[in-house]
Amino acid sequence: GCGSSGSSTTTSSAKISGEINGGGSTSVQKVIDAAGSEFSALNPDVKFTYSGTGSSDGIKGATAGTYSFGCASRDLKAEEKANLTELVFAYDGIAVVVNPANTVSNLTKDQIAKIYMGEITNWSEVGGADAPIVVVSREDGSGTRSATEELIGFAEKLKPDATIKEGNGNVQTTIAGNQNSIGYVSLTFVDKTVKAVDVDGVKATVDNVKNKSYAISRPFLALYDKSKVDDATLAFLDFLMTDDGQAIVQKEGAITV
Amino acid sequence: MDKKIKFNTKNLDLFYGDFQALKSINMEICEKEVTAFIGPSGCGKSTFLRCLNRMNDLIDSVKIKGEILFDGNDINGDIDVISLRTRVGMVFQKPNPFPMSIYENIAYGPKCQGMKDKTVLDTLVKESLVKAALWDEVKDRLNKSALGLSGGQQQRLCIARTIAMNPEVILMDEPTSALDPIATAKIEDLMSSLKQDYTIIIVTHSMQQAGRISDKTAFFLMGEVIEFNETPVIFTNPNDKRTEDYITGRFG
Amino acid sequence: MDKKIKFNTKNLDLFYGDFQALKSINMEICEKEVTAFIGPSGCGKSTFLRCLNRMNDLIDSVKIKGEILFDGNDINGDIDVISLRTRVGMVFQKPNPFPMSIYENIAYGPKCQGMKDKTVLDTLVKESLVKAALWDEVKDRLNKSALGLSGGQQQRLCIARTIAMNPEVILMDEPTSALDPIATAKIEDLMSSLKQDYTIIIVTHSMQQAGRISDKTAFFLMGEVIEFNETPVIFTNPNDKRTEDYITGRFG
Amino acid sequence: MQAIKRKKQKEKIIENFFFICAFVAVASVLAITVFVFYNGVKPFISNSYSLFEFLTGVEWRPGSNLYGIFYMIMGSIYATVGAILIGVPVAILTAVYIAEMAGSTFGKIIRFAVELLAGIPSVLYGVFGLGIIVPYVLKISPMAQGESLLATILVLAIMILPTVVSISETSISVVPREYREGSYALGASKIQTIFKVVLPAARSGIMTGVILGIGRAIGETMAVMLVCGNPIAGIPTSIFDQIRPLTTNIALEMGYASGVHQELLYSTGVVLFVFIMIINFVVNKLVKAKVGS
Amino acid sequence: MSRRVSDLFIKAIIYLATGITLSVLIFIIGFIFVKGIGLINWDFLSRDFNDSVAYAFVESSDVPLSIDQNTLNDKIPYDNRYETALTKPSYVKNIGAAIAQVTFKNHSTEKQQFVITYIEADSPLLKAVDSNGTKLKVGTDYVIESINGNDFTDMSLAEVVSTIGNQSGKLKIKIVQPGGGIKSNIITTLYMVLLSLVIALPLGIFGAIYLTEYAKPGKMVNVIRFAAECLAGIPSIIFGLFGMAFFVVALNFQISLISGSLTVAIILLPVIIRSTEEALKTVPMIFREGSLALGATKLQTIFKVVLPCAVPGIATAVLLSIGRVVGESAALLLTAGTAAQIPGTLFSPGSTLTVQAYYVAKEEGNIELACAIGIVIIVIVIVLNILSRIASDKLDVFNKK
Ligand SMILES: Nc1ncnc2c1ncn2[C@@H]1O[C@H](COP(=O)(O)OP(=O)(O)OP(=O)(O)O)[C@@H](O)[C@H]1O
Ligand SMILES: Nc1ncnc2c1ncn2[C@@H]1O[C@H](COP(=O)(O)OP(=O)(O)OP(=O)(O)O)[C@@H](O)[C@H]1O
Ligand SMILES: [Mg+2]
Ligand SMILES: [Mg+2]
Ligand SMILES: O=P([O-])([O-])[O-]
Repeated sequence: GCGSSGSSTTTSSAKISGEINGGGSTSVQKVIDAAGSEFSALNPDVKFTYSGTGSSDGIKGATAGTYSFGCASRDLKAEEKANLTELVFAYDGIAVVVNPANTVSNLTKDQIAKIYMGEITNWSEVGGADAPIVVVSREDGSGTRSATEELIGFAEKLKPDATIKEGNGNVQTTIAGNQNSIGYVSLTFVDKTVKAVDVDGVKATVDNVKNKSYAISRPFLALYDKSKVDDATLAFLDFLMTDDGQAIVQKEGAITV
Repeated sequence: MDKKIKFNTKNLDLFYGDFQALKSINMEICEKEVTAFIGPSGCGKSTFLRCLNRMNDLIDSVKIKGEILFDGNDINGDIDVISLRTRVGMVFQKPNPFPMSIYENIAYGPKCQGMKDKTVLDTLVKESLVKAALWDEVKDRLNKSALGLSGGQQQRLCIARTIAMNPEVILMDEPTSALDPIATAKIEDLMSSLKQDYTIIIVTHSMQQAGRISDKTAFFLMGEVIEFNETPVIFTNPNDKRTEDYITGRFG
Repeated sequence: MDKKIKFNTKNLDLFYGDFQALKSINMEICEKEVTAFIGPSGCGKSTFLRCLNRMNDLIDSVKIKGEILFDGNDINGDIDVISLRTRVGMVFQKPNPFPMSIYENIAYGPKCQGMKDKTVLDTLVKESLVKAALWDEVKDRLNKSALGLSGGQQQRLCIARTIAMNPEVILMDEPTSALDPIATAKIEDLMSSLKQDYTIIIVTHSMQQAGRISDKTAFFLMGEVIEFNETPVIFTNPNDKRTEDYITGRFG
Repeated sequence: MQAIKRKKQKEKIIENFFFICAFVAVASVLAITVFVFYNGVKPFISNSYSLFEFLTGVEWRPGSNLYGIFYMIMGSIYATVGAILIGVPVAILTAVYIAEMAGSTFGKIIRFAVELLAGIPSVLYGVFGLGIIVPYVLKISPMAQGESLLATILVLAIMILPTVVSISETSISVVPREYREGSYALGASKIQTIFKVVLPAARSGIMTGVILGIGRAIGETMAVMLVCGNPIAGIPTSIFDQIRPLTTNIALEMGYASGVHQELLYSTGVVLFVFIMIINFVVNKLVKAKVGS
Repeated sequence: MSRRVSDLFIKAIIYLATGITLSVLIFIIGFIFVKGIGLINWDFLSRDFNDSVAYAFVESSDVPLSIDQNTLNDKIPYDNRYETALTKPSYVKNIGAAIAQVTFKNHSTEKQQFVITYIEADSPLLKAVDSNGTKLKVGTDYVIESINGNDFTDMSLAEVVSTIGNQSGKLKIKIVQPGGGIKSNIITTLYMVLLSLVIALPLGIFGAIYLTEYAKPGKMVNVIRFAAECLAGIPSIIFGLFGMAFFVVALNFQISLISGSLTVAIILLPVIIRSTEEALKTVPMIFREGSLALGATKLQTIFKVVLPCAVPGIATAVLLSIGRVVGESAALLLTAGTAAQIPGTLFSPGSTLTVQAYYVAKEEGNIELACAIGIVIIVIVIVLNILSRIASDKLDVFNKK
């Protein structure tokens, strides 16, 4: 995806100016905000904003031109592709998390799938205490959810009484507040209030995602319509792909391409 | 005086906050008579009337000094205010029927006392309406809203409502000021007949009315009772110059 | 009749929706006289009065037939209603001063007409208050709210407010019914003096009042004018039995 | 004459200006209505989804092309009714206390506090619900999670308090003094006066408060979303079951949905709209019927 | 006797209900304060939400330290974001500033940073410019991240000091103005309140005047009233969708302050229209008649008598509206966005306090931060309430004695 040559690690090159307003996936907001901040420091005439409204909104906004570029945290569906150019600027691991008080610290993909489909309903079945499992999932359409469903293999088979929470933060708060719960969040969000379990014996770390030994990950996409995009936006997307840009990706906890 | 004294006030002072609205009122009101209070606006007639059934309790700023004896008992003392009010009924200047049916309006008081028997209530409602000379006009619409009555009818309804409580005293604050002459006549007739059974105290702006219906008249001025005497005396031969001035005003 | 005719109504019918409140009223009202309307409640006095300055325009359901000539012009015709109302002032039964200062209340009308000159306004306010016999009581508090005045003062303020417009006719709808005798006396005096300059039409429930102050009296009954004549004639020698019945009722 | 004409012209111009304001205001309000209906009715007209299945289905799986909202309708009804049953009596009694029993200073303080409650954004109610109510419900619940109909009802009941309290309080305090005096003069006690005369006289105002309260309960989204569980299927059978009210269904997925999925979210909005219309209509009729008698 | 008992019983229930209401209130406010108060300080109110990065261009020069080391140590600005103590600051001559190392922690990350703790009066930093030559503000508390391309990540304080000290001539310094505050959200909230009221109040009030004073009462007016009532119960996300389809896309206003305030204005309209109508209706007819009878025109009557009397009612509408704008999240999310910045123009996005609180609760699970924002919201609501009370008392001629 880098078509233009506005690459600007030094400020001495051609002046870039204008307004860039991006929007879409909330999972990418941390990374994009940091990159945008750096980019506008390098180019003081650029005004950068990003609105976290959801992956689908990012796709729609990019198509309609209301955003300079959109972001999604999942792959596009066929009907969404239209005229959009996709740029994978980072990857993100998804951690399966449980309450820190939970003794279970390793699950197989199959066990996770069965838990989410309602075939395993008690922690004792996977080596934990005798307690019912509270399954927490994300809202339909979330990039995090569709990636997880696909990679773990319970797409469209989520058990009917799973609790649905909006946003990584809410899932995390819920897991932290209920000893028997299980959920999944973007790796960039994991903190000490929850415990990430090993999947098939592999720890959920950036390195393991990078070397592909940890399987649950998804791309962060930037999307734009070639016919509508402006130079400043292109310059920004180019910057994202430079070493400096990728350094920021890494700093914010995502995985470089 | 051969009649029994119903109300007896001793050095009654009343303050609204700092403002003294009644000044050392001493008055003996006799049973089964009509007593009229007259006087210019703002002189304290309503205030005094409202003391007699402790309606002024509702106004926070009111402070009362002195005694009001009702059948010899201080009403501001130990007496239960609710039973005082059942014995001393009140009809207000502006007719104030409740927004309920005519029947419910009359049955309200007795029901509050715990009366539940439907047939007793029915009789009571009818009797009260008959006494208040309203029965014929409303007997077919007892379940209609009382707010649909004309002003005069509403006022008679309020009287009927009070009669239904079978009080010993009825206080009336300018009960005819909002009414036309025909309705006024009906209510005055009513008072004359009620006085057989009840003690009636009435505030009025109309000298004629006081003259026509009352046995005794008290003239109020600036919170004081200037003169209190048999009505004919007050109207023909007042003691006080101020009473005379007021009475002989050309107005009514 | 030697005086000029100010108002002349011809076959005036008025309907509130389906209900006919005025039935074929024919009346000639003369300049610089006091004309009184009497009659039992609901007979249409207020309704008729409100026709004369088109106050009934405000009520959607009203339909009017017939003619009302003011100085010979049909007021429901081409005439500008605003200028009609500046020429025909009105004082209502319940005093309704605006929630503004006393000064502003009086200056309201002239200001609405576009008068801005402060000194002219000052003089006008003073003159009107003097004419309404209120000046002495309020001259030190012109900038205080008019709502702080007593009922009688408020009513005189409303009259002053009307006088300030220098109208030709003043309509008064029971202007003293809310007042005590002293305030009533002041307002009656006022009317007698105003009649030098203005045509006054007054609705009243008080036969005495009509007798005291009016030159002509109209007796209304159920939407009809039963009798309209010189006041002494009406009160001593009425033509119609119904007028006599009403007049000789004991009430006032 | 000239002056009069000019005055009249000015009046006419300003009247037209008022009309334009009214028109714009009304048009924008109607535009929303039309917008929602247009988008919401589309999928049924173009036959991309069956209205019957939409209204009677009990499973919402956009990925499998299953869009049933019946269980959400039931959830919304239960939650609203529950919140009303708990919230309204508490609110009205509180209003009674403020208007009739509290001293004026204390009453003012409570009133101010209640108004403050109205100023707290609903997100924070949700956070409160998640942090306090959900864990408590979990303690008494036979289920494994605290997100439930009960938690939703409690959060909503709290949220309708300020609306109902303040409107009821206002309408109680404007009940004419004459009614109270009349009642006292007939020997009624304070409590009798309040319940037999004052409250019935304030009924219409209280009803307005209740309508607005119902509106808030039905329309509330952000707070509910955090405590209701939002399951993808299942008619609630106990107060400990999770529910997915119509509103949160819209808010949860609108940012992500496209195509038929999105249109059916609008349809959910239409159902809500119809819901509220019916309630308003019924309550209006009830109030009129009672007051008119 | 039985009446006494039942009265007592009912009284007890009333007290109970009031007790419940009050304790719920205290509980909620208490919850918000306990959770959030720890984060409230001046920095929280005065800083932007996001860190802002800039490259400062500086001419190095030798500036001697004019104070002794002890005074320098005292110049450490207290900041409770720093959970571990700062190291002693070291003075660097060629930029005329002292730098200390701190451990920066927030609820998900922990990192080492180098913070400027003291700047000499004639330090070249005070003359810093950006690449365009525009003046840049550099102050104490700013983080310094690299100099002439030398990144400080993983360096010790001594290394950093020597790296800086080794540079001369023209310096390019990467500085970070620390964020973590909600200044931009406060300002966006105020803008949003102001703008949406400016749009909705005249429309709503004048519209209501038309409906009550001019329009012939009938079916049409009733339908409008009914529609307005129904809209009060529609979740605001639907308004947000409309705003997005109409203002953002169709009118191409983008996700912006103006799209947001127009959308909120529509949410407010039913509330304002209904309350104003009620307020106008309670103005006694006798005032209107009095005014008309004095020859005033309808318009004069409305503006001079009716409206002033309706002020308290309209003020209530304004109050309700302010509360609604401040508390709105769903609709603004879709129309004004979540960008935590001060909107430069009407067409720039910005997030209000509530949107920010929603965002941090939902995305970061940061309940403390959401509650801290909640406290600010409550304070703003109280202040605006008091202000509009005062304003309405000033305007309220009706109850003035
Ligand atoms: N609630 C109150 N607070 C303060 N002052 C009051 C109150 N009620 C009445 N007053 C004052 O007390 C005085 C007596 O009032 P009261 O109502 O007893 O007069 P009144 O003789 O009944 O007059 P009217 O004939 O006009 O009804 C008046 O000066 C009045 O202004
Ligand atoms: N706005 C209205 N709509 C319908 N009917 C009305 C309206 N105003 C008055 N009426 C009816 O018209 C009749 C005449 O009313 P009007 O007010 O003129 O009586 P009035 O002679 O002034 O009585 P009062 O002495 O009681 O003031 C009454 O029967 C009244 O019920
Ligand atoms: Mg009185
Ligand atoms: Mg009349
Ligand atoms: O990144 P998501 O918000 O779409 O999960």
